[in-house]
Amino acid sequence: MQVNEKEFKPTIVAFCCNWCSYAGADLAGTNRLNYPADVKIIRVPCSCRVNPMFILRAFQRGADGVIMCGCHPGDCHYTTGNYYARRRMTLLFSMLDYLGIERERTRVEWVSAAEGAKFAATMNEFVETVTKLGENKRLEDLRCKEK
Amino acid sequence: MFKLSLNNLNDLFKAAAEGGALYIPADDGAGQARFTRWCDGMEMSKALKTVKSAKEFFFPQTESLVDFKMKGKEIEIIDPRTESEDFVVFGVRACDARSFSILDKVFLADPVDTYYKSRREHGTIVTMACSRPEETCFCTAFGVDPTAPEGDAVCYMTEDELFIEAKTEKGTAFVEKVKAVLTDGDAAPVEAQKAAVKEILPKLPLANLSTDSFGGDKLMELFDSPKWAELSASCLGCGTCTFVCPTCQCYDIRDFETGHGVKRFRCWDSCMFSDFTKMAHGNPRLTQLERFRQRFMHKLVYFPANNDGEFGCVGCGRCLSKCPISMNIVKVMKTLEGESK
Amino acid sequence: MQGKMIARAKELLQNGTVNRVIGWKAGDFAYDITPAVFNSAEELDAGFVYNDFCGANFSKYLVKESRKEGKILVFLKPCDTYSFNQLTKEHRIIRDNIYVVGVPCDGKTDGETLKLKGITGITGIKTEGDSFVVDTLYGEKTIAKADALPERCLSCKSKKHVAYDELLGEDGEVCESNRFDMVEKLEAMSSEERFNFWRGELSRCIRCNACRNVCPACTCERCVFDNDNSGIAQKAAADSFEENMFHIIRAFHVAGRCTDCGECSRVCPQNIPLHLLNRKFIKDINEFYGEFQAGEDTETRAPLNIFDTEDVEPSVVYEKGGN
Amino acid sequence: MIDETLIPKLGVVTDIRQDTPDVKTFRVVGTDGKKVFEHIPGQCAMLSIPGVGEAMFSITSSPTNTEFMEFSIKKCGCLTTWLHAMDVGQQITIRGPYGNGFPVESAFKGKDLLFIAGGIGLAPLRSVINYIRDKRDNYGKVQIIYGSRSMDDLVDYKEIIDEWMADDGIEVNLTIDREQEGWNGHVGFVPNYVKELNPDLGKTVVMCGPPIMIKFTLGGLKELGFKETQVFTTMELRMKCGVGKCGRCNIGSKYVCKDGPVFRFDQLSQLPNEY
Repeated sequence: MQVNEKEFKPTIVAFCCNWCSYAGADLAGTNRLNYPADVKIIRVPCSCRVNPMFILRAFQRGADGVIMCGCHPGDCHYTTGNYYARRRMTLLFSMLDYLGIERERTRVEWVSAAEGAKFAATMNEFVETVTKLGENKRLEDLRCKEK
Repeated sequence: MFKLSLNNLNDLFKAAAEGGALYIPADDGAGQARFTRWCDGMEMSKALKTVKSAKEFFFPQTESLVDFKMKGKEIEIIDPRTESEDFVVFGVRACDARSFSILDKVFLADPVDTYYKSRREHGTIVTMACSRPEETCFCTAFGVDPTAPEGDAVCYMTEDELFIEAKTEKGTAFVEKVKAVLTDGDAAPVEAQKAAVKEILPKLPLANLSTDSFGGDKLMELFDSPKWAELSASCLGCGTCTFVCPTCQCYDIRDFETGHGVKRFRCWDSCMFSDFTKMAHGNPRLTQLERFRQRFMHKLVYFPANNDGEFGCVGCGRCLSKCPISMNIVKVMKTLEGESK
Repeated sequence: MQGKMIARAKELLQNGTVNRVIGWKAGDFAYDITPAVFNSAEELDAGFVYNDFCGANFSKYLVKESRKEGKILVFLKPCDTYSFNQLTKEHRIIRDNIYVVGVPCDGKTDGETLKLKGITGITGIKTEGDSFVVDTLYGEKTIAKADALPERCLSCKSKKHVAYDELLGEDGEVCESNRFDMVEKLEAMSSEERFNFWRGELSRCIRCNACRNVCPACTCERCVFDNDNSGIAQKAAADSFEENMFHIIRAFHVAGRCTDCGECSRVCPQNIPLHLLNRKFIKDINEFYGEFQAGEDTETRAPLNIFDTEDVEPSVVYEKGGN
Repeated sequence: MIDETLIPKLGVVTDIRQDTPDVKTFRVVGTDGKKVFEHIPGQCAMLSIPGVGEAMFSITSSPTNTEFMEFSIKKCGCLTTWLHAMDVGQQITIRGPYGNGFPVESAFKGKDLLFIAGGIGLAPLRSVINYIRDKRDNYGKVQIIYGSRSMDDLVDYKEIIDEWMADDGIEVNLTIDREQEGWNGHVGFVPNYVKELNPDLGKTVVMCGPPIMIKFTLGGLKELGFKETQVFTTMELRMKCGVGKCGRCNIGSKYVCKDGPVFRFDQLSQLPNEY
């Protein structure tokens, strides 16, 4: 597959919790705030639902960056879900970094239902960061890439 | 017979790698030997054996069988194979060399496995006689002579020289190819070395291992032995023995959905794994006892039953070194000795 | 020690405290020792050994054994007792059906470690003071015990038994361990160096599942990697991604529960330093959420089962130095 | 003739018939509208939907059918569920034929035959029964004893009533496990029914059904005086390759895919009871 450096557009997977971040994304939409179409949102009931396997699978299937968004700590719809998620993702991202996967490819951001602007800004910034990094090579599955 | 000074081994490799791939046993990052594609300057490992056997050259751990593209109700079938290059595997020991003839009996039996056959045709096997057998070796119990391996060409290594002798057409072609770096050799040092190793062989701790209690005709007595329970009791159910074994050839066929098609691949499987025989409606081998028994019965009874008495083990001793709980075919054979009349 | 253990096991069998003993059984060579259950004094006399090669951790066998009839006697080395506690805490073993005798340990080696040191053709081993005298087919070799020990024993974390019904010999202390040295060294490398390091190590994986099957923390009734729908059930890694995924997920699943017993690295036929993955999690947990040693007791909740509202944010990963 | 054993051919499903609540019969032809390959009764084929799975199924149509092949498949796992959900026109992959098949041209020739089947166990026998019906002169009397859980679970019920029962020299005995409204036939388990019917000892028996039925029916037949050498059955175990190489479908030293699936009971009794 030929990838033209100049035109590289990353694929971003964003796991968004149903109650805050997904609503935040919605708000960004209704407010006509721009963020790249390369961001694929996957709605989850709670950030706590995000299994480390989901993150890895996203990379396997061609994601160049994975971001998880949830309610702000303390505001979880299920009271404590995002606290657990926070510990998990901290450890997982640290491990990915330890294995030499570029740490900028993974990210957690807390976005409330009222923060449409933050959602758009976060995505813009994340896409920019990942674009600079280029294609995900270190955690790719070649079988999913060849056409 | 030709020879070459060990100092010039790199020249030999350089000549052998001309126009194709050459694989030699080399030490990896963890200090263990494995067959590695040679590049200039790579040194041959001094270890007796590689961690994994050489079977993967002909029967790789995973290989693509067929690709599918799906479109609505339609399926397109694509043969993914491309012409493979010729290659040489250098430094194969006698036990591994024998394992190829065992694998041949499975894969080249009708209907021929064309994937395996093509690799067999492309590969030249240059074997290396053993000069320092280890305590885990018991190839002689299965009729392998470590001083005279099979193979397309055979090498013998003395203190400072390497002797090489072609045995087959492919072997002759190999020797022709590297002839420029060789000089004529005399068989005497080789014979002297063979004799020295033959002195060591009877002193090996497993030299007296007997296969008399096993074979295709002992099926039911061995199968029903109550001793399988204690033998399998601490088995972890991992696949280490299977995956390091030169003769284990069971495989699985699986599909991988890539997002733009399906890749059907074949990969090594192990009868020690719990899902090996699992079906939608149940599993005929429910506990580790049955799975454990299957592996050893296959090598010592079922295989000889189907192959004129030839056993499915070559005595390389890899499972002895590598089993996490040190349970292995030798312990099984010793325990079951005398179970069959 | 072996004599004392056999004598004590016989007493406990005799007086009915236990009806069987799980222990180490001698093999064909000095080092190929197999875990086995002994049912009688005769069986103990015939095969029970305890020497420098008895590395196997029996805790996991107790998951099944403690569900059988009667009480079982188990000999546990200090590091094994941590796994034992962890399993007790997780209700994976039935504590009442087990009688634990703690035995001292000065580090256990194995045949493979000796072979890596260049000692091959081993026919017999004697211990003389701080050295092993190894008979080989090619003459006698001497190696200092300290040189013959695997990494997990060289960086022993504790010689103290944290669970037992009785002790044979003296109990030790928690050790000053340098076990995070290598993790720190890796952390100090560049991202690319780390990537290359791990690719080199993990690419050797043959997916034999020995690490998972031996691990006392891996006691799921059904492993996620045995799920056909995962697409990678129990089978060879068909792509480098799958090698990575298996080990990341496995290490993650035991994070906060791994006691660092080192069995995974011991059994790996490809000598992959798997303990470095587990130790990274242990080190991170210590740094982010306070010192924690899994298996130290049977009450404390695992770090991934609790939280603190003031926990560090995941961005801590980018904030630390290096690249 | 098999050239590339592991690379399948394409088949198209041209008809799907709902036989019972959980059994459907699929009609398959090649993309050229002809049969994909020829087979003998009792042989099997590997059917697959790429990405879902591949499994061995017995070919239930008779080789005398020159137009298509049929497979009666019970819904019980991943692949079969998928097959049950698909529509006519779907392409599938198919490879085979595998196995030894029934000795229709040797041991069965000129014999009186007794077929005993339970549930979906009729599927592999249907191929033989129809083969014999088409070559009626080569065989003696035919008796079929077939039982299922209920009336609705009798596979091929229509064909049995309309065609088999109408044939001369074919005696069909049906039974269901429990009383059911609208059922006037026999009620009871197959093993007992066989004993009640007390078939002639000269008959060659072909049996297929769930393991528990096989076990008790075989016992019953022996009590009646049948010898193991008279009784044939067809087996099924987990298979991947179909050609005796992948190593999982063995019973002792015999591979079900290659040495079977048809075995005579005296052959099976020489093998471990691991199935």
